[in-house]
Amino acid sequence: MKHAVLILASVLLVSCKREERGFRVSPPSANEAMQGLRISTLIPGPHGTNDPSKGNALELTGDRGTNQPVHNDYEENAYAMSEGSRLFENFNCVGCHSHGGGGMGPPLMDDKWIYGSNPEQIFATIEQGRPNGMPSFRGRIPDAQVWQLAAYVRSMSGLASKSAAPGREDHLSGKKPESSTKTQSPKDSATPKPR
Amino acid sequence: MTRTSHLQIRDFKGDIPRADAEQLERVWSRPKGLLGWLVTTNHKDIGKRYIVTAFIFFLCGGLLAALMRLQLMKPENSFLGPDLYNQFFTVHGTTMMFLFAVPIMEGMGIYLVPLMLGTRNVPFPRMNTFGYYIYLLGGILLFVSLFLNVGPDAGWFAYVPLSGPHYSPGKRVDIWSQMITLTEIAALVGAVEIITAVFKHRAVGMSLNRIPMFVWAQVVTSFMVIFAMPSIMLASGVLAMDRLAHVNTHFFNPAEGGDALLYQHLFWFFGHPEVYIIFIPATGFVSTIVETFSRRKMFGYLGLVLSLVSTAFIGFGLWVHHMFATPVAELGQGFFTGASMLIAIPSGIQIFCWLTTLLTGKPQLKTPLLWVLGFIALFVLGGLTGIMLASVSLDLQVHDTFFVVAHFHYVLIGGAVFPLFGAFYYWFPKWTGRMLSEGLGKLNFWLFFIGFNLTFFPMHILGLHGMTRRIYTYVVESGWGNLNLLATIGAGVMALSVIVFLTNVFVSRKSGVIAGANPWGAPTLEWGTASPPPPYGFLYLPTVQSRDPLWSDKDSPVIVGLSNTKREVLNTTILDAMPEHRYELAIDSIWPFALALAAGGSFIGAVFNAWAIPIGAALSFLVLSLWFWRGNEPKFLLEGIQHTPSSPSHPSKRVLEETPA
Amino acid sequence: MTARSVIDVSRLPSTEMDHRSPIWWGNNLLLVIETTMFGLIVAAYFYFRVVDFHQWPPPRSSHNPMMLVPNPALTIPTINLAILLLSCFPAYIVDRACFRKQSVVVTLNLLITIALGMICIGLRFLEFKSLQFRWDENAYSSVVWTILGIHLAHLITGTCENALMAAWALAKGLDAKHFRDIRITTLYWFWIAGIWVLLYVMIYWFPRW
Amino acid sequence: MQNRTGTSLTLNFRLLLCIPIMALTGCSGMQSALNPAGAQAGRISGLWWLFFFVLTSVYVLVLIFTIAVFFRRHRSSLPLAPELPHPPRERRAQTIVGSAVGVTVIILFVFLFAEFATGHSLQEQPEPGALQIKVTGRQWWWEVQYQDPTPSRMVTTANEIHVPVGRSVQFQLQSPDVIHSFWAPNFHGKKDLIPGHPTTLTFKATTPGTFRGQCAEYCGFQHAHMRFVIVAESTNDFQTWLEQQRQPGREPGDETEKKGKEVFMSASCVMCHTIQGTPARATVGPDLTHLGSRPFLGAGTIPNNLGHLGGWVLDPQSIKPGVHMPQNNLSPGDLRALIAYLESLK
Repeated sequence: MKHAVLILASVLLVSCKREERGFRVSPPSANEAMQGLRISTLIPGPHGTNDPSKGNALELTGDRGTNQPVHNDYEENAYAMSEGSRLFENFNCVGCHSHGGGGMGPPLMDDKWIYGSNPEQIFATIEQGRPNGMPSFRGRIPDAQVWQLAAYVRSMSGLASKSAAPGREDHLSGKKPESSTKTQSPKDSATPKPR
Repeated sequence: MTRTSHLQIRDFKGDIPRADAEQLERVWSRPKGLLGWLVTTNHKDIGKRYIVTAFIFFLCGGLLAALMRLQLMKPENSFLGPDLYNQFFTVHGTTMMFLFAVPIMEGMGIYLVPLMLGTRNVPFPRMNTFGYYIYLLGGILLFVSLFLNVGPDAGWFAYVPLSGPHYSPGKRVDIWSQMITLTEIAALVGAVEIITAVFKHRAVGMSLNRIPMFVWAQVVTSFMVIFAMPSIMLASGVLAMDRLAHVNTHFFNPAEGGDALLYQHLFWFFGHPEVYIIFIPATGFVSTIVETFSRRKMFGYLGLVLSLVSTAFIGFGLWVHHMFATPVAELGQGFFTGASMLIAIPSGIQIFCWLTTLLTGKPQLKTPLLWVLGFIALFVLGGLTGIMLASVSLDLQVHDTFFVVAHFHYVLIGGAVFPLFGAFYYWFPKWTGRMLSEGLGKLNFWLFFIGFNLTFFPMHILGLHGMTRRIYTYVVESGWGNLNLLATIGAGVMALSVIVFLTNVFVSRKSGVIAGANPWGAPTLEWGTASPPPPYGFLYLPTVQSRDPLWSDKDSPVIVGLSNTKREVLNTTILDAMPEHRYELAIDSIWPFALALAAGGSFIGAVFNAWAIPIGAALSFLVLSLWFWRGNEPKFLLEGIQHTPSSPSHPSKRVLEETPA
Repeated sequence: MTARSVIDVSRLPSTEMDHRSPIWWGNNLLLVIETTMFGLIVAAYFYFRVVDFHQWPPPRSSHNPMMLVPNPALTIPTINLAILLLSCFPAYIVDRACFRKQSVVVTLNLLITIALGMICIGLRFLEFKSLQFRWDENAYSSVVWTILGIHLAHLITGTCENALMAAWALAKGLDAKHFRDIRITTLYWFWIAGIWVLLYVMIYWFPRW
Repeated sequence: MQNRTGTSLTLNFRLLLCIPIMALTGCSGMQSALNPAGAQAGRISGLWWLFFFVLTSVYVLVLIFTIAVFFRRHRSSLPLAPELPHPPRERRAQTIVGSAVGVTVIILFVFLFAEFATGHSLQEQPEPGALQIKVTGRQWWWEVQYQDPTPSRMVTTANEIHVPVGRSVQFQLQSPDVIHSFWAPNFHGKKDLIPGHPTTLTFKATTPGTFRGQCAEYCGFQHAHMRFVIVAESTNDFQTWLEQQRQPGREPGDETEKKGKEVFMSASCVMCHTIQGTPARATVGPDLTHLGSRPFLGAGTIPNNLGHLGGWVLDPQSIKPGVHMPQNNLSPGDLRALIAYLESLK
């Protein structure tokens, strides 16, 4: 009987974490480690004076983020991932990645990851930008929103928790929603030749 | 098969064989202990459980309402955040409509209709038990999810696309839609029971024009349930399919041809009959109480029955008055305005008939009648604001504002909860054998009446001053602070009055005045048996020669010859209730409880995974086959449990301690 | 109640086969509920047709070459309808035999009805493909798949109920009570077949008119 | 009291009654159905007072009969013997009830005709020269766009509508996300904005003044703070306002405002907001070109001044929890400059 209660308690705990509506919650603590250098000179919006790397050469040697994986608990939170999918559209990520199928940018719903599929690696990719056109959003998107975007991007290939992943959207039925995507175990792949 | 319908009651002659009360008690009572509690199919046990469980949900809903009122007490209050407030008002609305109002009215019907018809149980006893457990499961699901911060937060009618998969992440609305499915199954089960009982199990001689008003109200409500509930089950089921992973249908996706207005049509086609499903049984309580306490036959019996039936029919034709602000065609709106005003006529006839009965009789102002007078005062005000809402132009100004909140609380609390309290005071002696105290009763009434008006009358003014519904707070500049403070104080007074009622119940259960079989001198059959009634109901099944048997039937014969080794009742013809054939009822069985777990479990599983439906269905069918295969073997239960009839113990032991464990 | 005269009902029959027994009323009330449910889903089908779609069924762009007028195919559905109507005959024989309490005739025809029922279920799974759409492409496909799905659930329930009755007849033989129960399940089967005729015409022929 | 001509007749009754209600609810006449400032709201208010007086008198009548029961009560504790029916009395009662039902039916028909008359007058088509305004309800704010044949003269603003007095205005209502409901009680009833069903609402302001409107259909966390200001003013005031709104964003005057513009262009503001005449063109959030001229921030939640704007930019979640604007960690210097720049955008 005791085990039943324990299992029940754990299930209940998971469910209420999924349903947390965290409006003013602080994002995972990994963002200090992720500063690294800005790799892409592309910056959304006009160039402001306080962009450190304005105009200087492209440093390709920027580190790709610390190696120990960071757990992004937004991936168990339904509200955070639905915010992530809203931001994915608002910040025009769909312009290059479309709804995960790729276009100018690489597809995000398949299992091939060029710059790593761990949450902090995706965070670094968004923060620092990547060659071939991925702009650096540091200073443009607050960290909490970047982590929400990272959680949503991971849910596109089924890496986030299925019960918390966003369901069907009120748009044209292009692809399966994230909650019904099969988990694609991530594989690293080489940098594609710039088109 | 001898055709007996042409015979008149007077033609039957014979002497009375000595009825064996102990044998009847042994055949009809349930096994002892927890298993007995689980397997019982006695309509009095299930009816009492429905009433007690629904009243507990009423208290929970009332608590949520009190918390909401605390949040709205002053502008820009930070007692509740928006997320919690949205969950509270949704669960408050859902609890009051689906877990309190409909079940308690059906619970009263399940307890009282068989007694008023002069029979021993409902026609399908095990299905009745199943209905209660499915309802209980739905209620537990809703409140456990509220405590886990998974409470539904899209409003009690969960309009799409806010409740859709895109704008309601997580499992909150899924839990709402599965809970709807569970409670609606219970309502449908109750409705089928009551309709079949009234058609087939009426006392000999109770032709259509001798059916008591309470039973008329219950059977009309049951027909409305039969036609209204499928609409909400379809709307919530299809919404769940839209939201569920691996299903992802597009019923309400505007981009793929879906339509948010279709959801509103489907919901309100159920929604408006639902509020009449709550109100019409209350008219049954009022008719019964008015007839008993004005000491005269009901005035305009035919008028009342016809207005019940016409309310039911028109009730299905006016759902679009909830959607006057949506882009629905103007001609359609005109039709529904007409229908919405038309339905005021039958309600008006009922009010006039009750007032005439009271004013031409010798009214005795006991507590039940006090509640009925409160009902007339408040329901008429709610009805008149309803006529205002029926007009499209006025509705455009007051739709979705606190004016509407005031309107439907006047017609639901004024129209249904007041008669319900009156009914508690009226039938409590029958349930427990003891009278509720008149002093506490009057205090309870006046506190509730004053608190109610303090709370909800200012909301009319707030609504006209632009305060919209379902806002968790309002800006200081709006100027709504004073009236909201007044409303919160009123809510406190109402809470106090409910506490007075609870003390009255718990005190009187043990030490109330002993009530005999008929403390109020009432005319209907349920007052012909002991209080609390034994498990078999009547020693001899009664017959009826007039509309008020206990008042005007002098020596109507009784029914003998039913077997006393089996649970047998008498089936009678539909029109003039002549004896037709004997009908053996099923005995207590564990399978209804098992099926409730299987079916309920499959619906709750469907919140998380679509495969729970086929697997759950297979499991439920397996349990159903066992129910069919083993259910009606008398040997199974009678041998298994040492069968000692529960002694006809002191009346006070029976009622409220059987609250669910 | 000091009652002097009395009505002795011990000589009345104990079960009835027709509308006089409460189970008949209970089953018919269930059919009224299910008919209301199907009526509402048909109303939703026509609501979509009138309000939300200019072309019914909508062109299917996710299939190449693009199908401009993806009317549902007719062959399998028509066969399925024919078999379902065919299965009504053994069911009718069962119904009449129940009155005459011929348990052999009842059991035999019940087994035939079950067999035909299972063929119908099998064909129904094929029939889903003749709708030309997946269920999650648009509102048309969602409502049409839901209608077929709910009717499939009824087919399965009806067949399983008949199977349960046949098992009881084979294992324990039939007394009056169980003849009445079999009449109830055959009545339910007539309703399943009847409602499918209407739905079949609506789904497969209405888009063509 | 036919409603169209009867509005003046009921006017003085209304004032008589309004005073006690007004006292209780403070100066909330700005968002009230009882204080019409438009032709349509006036007709509805006339119909309201017709219903109000007739139904109040009916209610008083019913109350009298209900209280009469108290005076006919019998104080015996034991239940009295039930009465035998008394035919003449029954017939008299039947005539009374019959006539009461007849009166009810007549009153209902009067209401029905009054309703159809008012309803039809509300539905009539706007004059050809009506002002066209497209209002888009988004999750928890209103995007208002004044239509104009030449696109460059179109004005986009948020949570603030100016309408000329005496000229009918047609609102084209649409919603890209959930159902909202556009309601300015002083001018007209509400109209739901349903995704997939664009619709229109037409009214004509008659008395100038500043009023409030609110979203009336539950639309999520901040449904409570989805308010807008509606200002009815004379035609030339309206034209000057519209002309002023057509200007691009004012160039920063002094040093801090220049720095503020820099901060705006490099912080996360540029990802969602638009300032006409600057490279910031995102349409996720409201258009801030003339933020300084607006009376409120956050869709009518907080008054628009330096202090509130600073608090709002730093942490909108503490003011409107659940709103889609994120918290921004800006250094105090940047924040002060940013606010100075935004307030300068008159």
